[in-house]
Amino acid sequence: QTPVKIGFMAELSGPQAALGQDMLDAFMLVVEQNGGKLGDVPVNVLRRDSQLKPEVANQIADELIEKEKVPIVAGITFSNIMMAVSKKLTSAGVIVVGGNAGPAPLAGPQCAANLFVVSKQNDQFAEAMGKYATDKGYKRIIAMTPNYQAGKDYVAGFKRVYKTPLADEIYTPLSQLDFSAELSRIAADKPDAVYAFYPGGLGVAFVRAYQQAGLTSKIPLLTVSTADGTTLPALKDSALGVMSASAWGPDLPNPANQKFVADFEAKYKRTPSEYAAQSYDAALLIDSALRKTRGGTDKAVLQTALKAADFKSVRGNFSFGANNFPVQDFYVFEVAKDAKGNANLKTVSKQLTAHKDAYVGDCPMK
Amino acid sequence: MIWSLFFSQLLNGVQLGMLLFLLSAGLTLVFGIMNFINLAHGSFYMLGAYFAAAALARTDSFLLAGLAGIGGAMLLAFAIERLALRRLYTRDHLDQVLATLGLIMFFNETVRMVWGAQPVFTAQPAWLNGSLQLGDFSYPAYRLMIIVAGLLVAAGIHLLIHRTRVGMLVRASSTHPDTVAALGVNARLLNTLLFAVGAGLAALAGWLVGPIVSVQSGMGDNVLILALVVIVIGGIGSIRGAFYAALLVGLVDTMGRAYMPQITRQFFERSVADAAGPALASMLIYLFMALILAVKPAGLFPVRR
Amino acid sequence: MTALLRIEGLQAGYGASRVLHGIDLTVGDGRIVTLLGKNGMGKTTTLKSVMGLVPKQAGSVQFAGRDTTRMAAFETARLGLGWVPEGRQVFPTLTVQENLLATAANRHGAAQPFTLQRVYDFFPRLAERAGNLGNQLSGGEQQMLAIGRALMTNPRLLILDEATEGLAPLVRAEIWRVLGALRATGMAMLVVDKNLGALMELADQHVVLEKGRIVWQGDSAALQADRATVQGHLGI
Amino acid sequence: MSTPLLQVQGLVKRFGGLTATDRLELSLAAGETHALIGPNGAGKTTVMGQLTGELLPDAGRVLYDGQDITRWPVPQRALAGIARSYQITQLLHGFSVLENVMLVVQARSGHSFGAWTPVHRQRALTAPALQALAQAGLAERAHDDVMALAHGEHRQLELAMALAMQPRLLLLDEPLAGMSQGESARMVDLLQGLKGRYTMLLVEHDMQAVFSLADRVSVLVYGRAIACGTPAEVQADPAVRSAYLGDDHG
Amino acid sequence: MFPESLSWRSPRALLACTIFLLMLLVPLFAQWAGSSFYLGFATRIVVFAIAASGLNLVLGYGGMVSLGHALYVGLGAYVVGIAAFHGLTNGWAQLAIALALAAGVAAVTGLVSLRTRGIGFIMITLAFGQMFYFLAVSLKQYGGDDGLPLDTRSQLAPLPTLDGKVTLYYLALAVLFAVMLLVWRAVHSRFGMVLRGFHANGRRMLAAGHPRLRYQLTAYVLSALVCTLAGVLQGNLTAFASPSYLSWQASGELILIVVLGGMGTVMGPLVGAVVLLVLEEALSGWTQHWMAILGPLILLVALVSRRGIWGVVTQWEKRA
Ligand SMILES: Nc1ncnc2c1ncn2[C@@H]1O[C@H](COP(=O)(O)OP(=O)(O)OP(=O)(O)O)[C@@H](O)[C@H]1O
Ligand SMILES: Nc1ncnc2c1ncn2[C@@H]1O[C@H](COP(=O)(O)OP(=O)(O)OP(=O)(O)O)[C@@H](O)[C@H]1O
Ligand SMILES: [Mg+2]
Ligand SMILES: [Mg+2]
Repeated sequence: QTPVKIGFMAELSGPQAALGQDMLDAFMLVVEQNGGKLGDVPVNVLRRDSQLKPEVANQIADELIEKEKVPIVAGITFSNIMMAVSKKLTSAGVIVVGGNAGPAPLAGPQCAANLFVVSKQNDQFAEAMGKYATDKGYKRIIAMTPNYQAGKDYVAGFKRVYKTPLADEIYTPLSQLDFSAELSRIAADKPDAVYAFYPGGLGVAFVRAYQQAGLTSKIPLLTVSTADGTTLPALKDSALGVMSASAWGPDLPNPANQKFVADFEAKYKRTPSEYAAQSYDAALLIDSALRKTRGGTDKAVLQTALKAADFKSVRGNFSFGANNFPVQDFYVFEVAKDAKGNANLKTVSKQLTAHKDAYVGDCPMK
Repeated sequence: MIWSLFFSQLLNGVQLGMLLFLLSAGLTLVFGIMNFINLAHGSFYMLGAYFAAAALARTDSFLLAGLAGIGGAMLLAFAIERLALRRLYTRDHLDQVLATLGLIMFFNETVRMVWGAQPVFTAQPAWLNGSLQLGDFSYPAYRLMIIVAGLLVAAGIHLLIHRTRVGMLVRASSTHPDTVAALGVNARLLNTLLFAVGAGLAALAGWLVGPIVSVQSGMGDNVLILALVVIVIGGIGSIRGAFYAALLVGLVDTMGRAYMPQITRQFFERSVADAAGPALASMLIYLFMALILAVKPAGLFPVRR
Repeated sequence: MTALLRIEGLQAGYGASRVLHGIDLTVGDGRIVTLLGKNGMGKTTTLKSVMGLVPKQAGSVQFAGRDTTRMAAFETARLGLGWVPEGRQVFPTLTVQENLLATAANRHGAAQPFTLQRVYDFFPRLAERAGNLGNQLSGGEQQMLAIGRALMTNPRLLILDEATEGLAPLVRAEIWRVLGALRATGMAMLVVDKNLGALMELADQHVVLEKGRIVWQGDSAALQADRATVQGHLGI
Repeated sequence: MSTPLLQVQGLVKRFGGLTATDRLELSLAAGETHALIGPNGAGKTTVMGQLTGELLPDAGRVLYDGQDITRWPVPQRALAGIARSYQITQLLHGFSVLENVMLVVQARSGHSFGAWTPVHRQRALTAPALQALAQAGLAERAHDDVMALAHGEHRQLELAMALAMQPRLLLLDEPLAGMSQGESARMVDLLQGLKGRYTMLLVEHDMQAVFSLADRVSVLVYGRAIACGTPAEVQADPAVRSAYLGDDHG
Repeated sequence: MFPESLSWRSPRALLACTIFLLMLLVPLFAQWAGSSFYLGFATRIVVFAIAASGLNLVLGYGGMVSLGHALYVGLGAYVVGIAAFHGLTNGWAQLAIALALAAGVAAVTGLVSLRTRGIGFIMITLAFGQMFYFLAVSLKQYGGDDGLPLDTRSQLAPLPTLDGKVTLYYLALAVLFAVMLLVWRAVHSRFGMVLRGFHANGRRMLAAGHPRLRYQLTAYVLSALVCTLAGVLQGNLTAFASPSYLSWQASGELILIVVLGGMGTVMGPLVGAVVLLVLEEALSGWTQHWMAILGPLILLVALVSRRGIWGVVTQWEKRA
């Protein structure tokens, strides 16, 4: 039986490399555990580094479509890469199984039958944190994110749930790794809390700067995708007390998750991140679908198989909404010492249950 | 309150300026004296950071790490100058650009091979954790240390250039290399050493920023552009120029990031301002440079020839 | 009398173009030899290739018994050649004092080496300008500085290229006086100049170049006798 | 006598410390050949530079054909008929001898952004260029690369380029410098031929040539004219003898 | 800086013709290889070659090193993207807007930049490039950092739609040949001679009566327009406009192509683009760490040859 080709496009170099690497590792974990197979059919995973450059991603897409003729493309860490390639891939009949990026347009008007996002819609973590901030009754909150689409989505999502107008919104260039100026502004402004989104390497620089500026103790830091498995190993105790909203945490008490965390730590000697978890689920999803189709890659059949989402998610309850974006629960975690004395995410509370994203209505698919 | 904020922003600007100065000093020396465009200067910054990070992981000593970072970069620079770059001194600037671009690629990729794609993180020494209370605002001790280091190096270079034999020779050979040689001084060796020192300064900067930003492949590229901006504004070959220009650029950039958004909000409605503000802030130093060059094409402190 | 500098069959030039077509000359210890010739005849080129500033295409150069043919400029200089280049070439961004100190040395343990003080004694004007930058000096002062700078390296052979060019008569006289005094201290010199009169008093031996070849040589007496031909060569 | 073609009034130029041109007064009648002599560094080339506009004087005026051109830009002066040959030859390397001259001709023949027809097919450019080369005795080297020329030929080319501008005022900075006797003899004859047809300001260290060519001679020392007169007068002037010619000169 | 001689039978001319021929045959090859990927790749090479040829005009012949020319490539791409975004898909109209805009921008920035020389010029052009880069980043409604996807390509009636890869390729190739022909003729024309003259010896050119700014500015604008053309094609090729098209790295890559191929030669930019992009593609297909190989190669070229790859050909021909 000829192996099924799966294109895996992720950011494997530069400041954001950690995310892509986690996604790749988790994905490969599943493949290797099944002896190089998914759904009992051998798969050939073509890993590609988009370098976080749209035009590079574009060329990779061309290559995967025309040269490699892959039926499935997985991975895709960042929204801007997703936006640059999703249309090209889907209209070429390739099935996209997004492992992280879930930009609003693709959940709404531009949704496609062969575009699946296993992770979440970008706004959803933010919505969870917005709910938490509301419950806490914070009055003055400053939002701070990198100046790119995902950053803006995360602020939008937060504001959708947290109704009080934000005290301020700070957008920093994506390449900026020094936040002294902005943090001084915050220190002087003294808000009730700071809401921030800085993925990967940015997150390390940011949280550390926040702690060095002596703010962690004074002003609660509410984050999404900032203090997680990719950054905690580097942040260590400097992240203690940071709040983080997500659909997944290492201590979620479902068996699939306990197996995942154990296997991942065993193989890679580090705690997995939510990116790893999502990508792990993506692999499981593809596994389930291919098992249904017996390795058949006929688009229509495979789509229905995927849509069924017939697999045990490490995030517990999981199903696809009309727009092929997940319907799932969301939690808020706090960075605290775990049993081994390492700084790690500890569940604080479940904020949203079986939560749909805000754009499913705009999606023509029903 | 407004003032204490302004003050700490000022400090932030100075601190960025000092880093830029450390970077530009070497660049401007090499460029001004050997008339050599070394785009790979940013690579030595990166290598310094990596070497330091590696050493820190082994020794846990911040200072030893610095020693390793600077020393390693200098040795490497020495070798490369001997093997390849010195052949390019008398050549067209574009050949130099081509060659050093090649070096950048090589170094960026090699560190990726050795240390992996993920950023390497280095912690700041415990004795510099926490922040100092200055009046009614506090400032991270580590950043203060960077400022101090920058000032010390500036003073050191100034003394070296203006008070010592070597400095005299360096200045002399910047205008009349042949005459210097004909008077019994090995100008070539002088060049090699100068090149190494330049690299060392870049590495020093790399070592110092390690704990603030994440150490990663390609971290030198954008910084290099900033350094070029600085030396052009300051006047190529002028250490003094580099110092003031670095401070200016640091302040302009920081102040822009700090106040541009509010300023833009005065003029545009919120959503437009939130988009325009950061962009304008990032544009600011380039606007600044364009203005200065348009008025003083030779920079603020042109070196007399 | 031993030969301090011996040049044999020296050929040199710039890139493809050859300027010198076989120069032979010798400078004895403590002797003074002049190079004469019109513009562009190769005087400077001769001096430069002796210094190692212009590549030698053929021939050999020995200084103080050492073969300097392949040496780099700074190595040659360290053997004890004092270089006073054409067009002064003082360091514009250094003060007078720094100009003198930057390359100062006493590599051959001269009995009473040149010090700042001694140079200032020779050129009182420089003492007055000690704090000025090189490019703030008048032409004459720059020339004095260039000579003083060379003296500070305590050379055994002083090489002067057009040391009196463009100098007001008084300054010129000053320089000739200094060179006379140096001669008294037994300093050997290789001098390029246009000022025949002064040279004839100063020098022991004269060499006339034309298009990179030696067309006449002899001592001052011979020059006096043969003046017409020489002047012809010099295009006067 | 008609108004002079060129008048220099109280010209001053300083470089940092030294005064390269010091309250210089100078005047050239149309058709005159005027020699400017003086020790190296006296400021002769600097004067030339101020006449062509490459250097701007710190004080004083330059009158050309009655107009004050002190602040005119270089090209404007060139087109007005002031041509210069350089002491340190300024040639266009990487071009052929002919192309060097053609570029000069082109400037005179009005600006054109013609970006299609190759210049070599434009007789309007080649013809005058070849003529100028012939005049300077370089016709047979027309198609060689300038690098291939000997030092003296470089000087001839310098002159050819100056002539190709069809100037009224010709500024020659040491046209004989570094020329062998044969070459300089030829150059002197050539200049003799031009004498009278152009107004010439000649800077030269070769006294024979100067005294045979010049109608009048000005002597520059430290940027100041210490004497001005016929060759005979100047040769006799004791100040000049001591300052430049030297007492032993005869 | 020597432009190619006009002789046809010289080895160089023959080599050039072979290259052209091969480029004409690329679509057939793609057919045979059964993958239109190679076609897209070849188009990318051609687009880069066009932009590089534009840059070569000022850099190679004019001696003005601009580190900001990616600005015009990006500008071309964005005009196509934004026009399409607002429903204007007529390629000719887009072209007109792009060229007009580029001419305006180039005229203004050029006027300021040309006050400086050498490294000053490099940096001030970089500055303008960066300004427009950050401008593009801040265009929120046009995607900001995410860039702007292009859902309908330019319609250049009567030409067939550019969605056909072959059409796009041949269009780009035609533009490239046109540009190269123009450059080839221009550098031997009056205009080109003056431009090169100022590169060789500005002082003499001024003394001869040539006004510097007039010519250099014209050349600068001209090269900007060529790069804009490349940008329009780029936008249609990737169906995307991204700020990264304007980044200084992109400008640097253009310089790299020109110098590598041989600056001041008509063929240089094309050769440079082919060699660089093919090497990139081949090496990156072979190992993830291809840059560690490409870098030293580039260094080597810089050390051994003074006029890039095409320069080596020229030297070799001179000796032969
Ligand atoms: N850097 C150079 N490149 C090419 N040719 C040169 C160079 N320097 C000098 N020449 C040529 O070499 C020849 C000799 O020059 P040199 O300077 O030795 O003459 P010189 O005798 O010193 O004349 P002067 O009395 O003017 O100093 C001249 O024809 C000159 O044009
Ligand atoms: N750009 C400059 N900067 C500083 N000083 C200069 C400059 N150009 C010339 N000088 C000085 O001005 C004086 C006059 O120079 P100039 O070249 O006019 O002399 P000259 O009479 O032409 O000498 P020569 O006979 O050697 O040509 C010299 O002392 C020279 O050093
Ligand atoms: Mg000489
Ligand atoms: Mg002169």
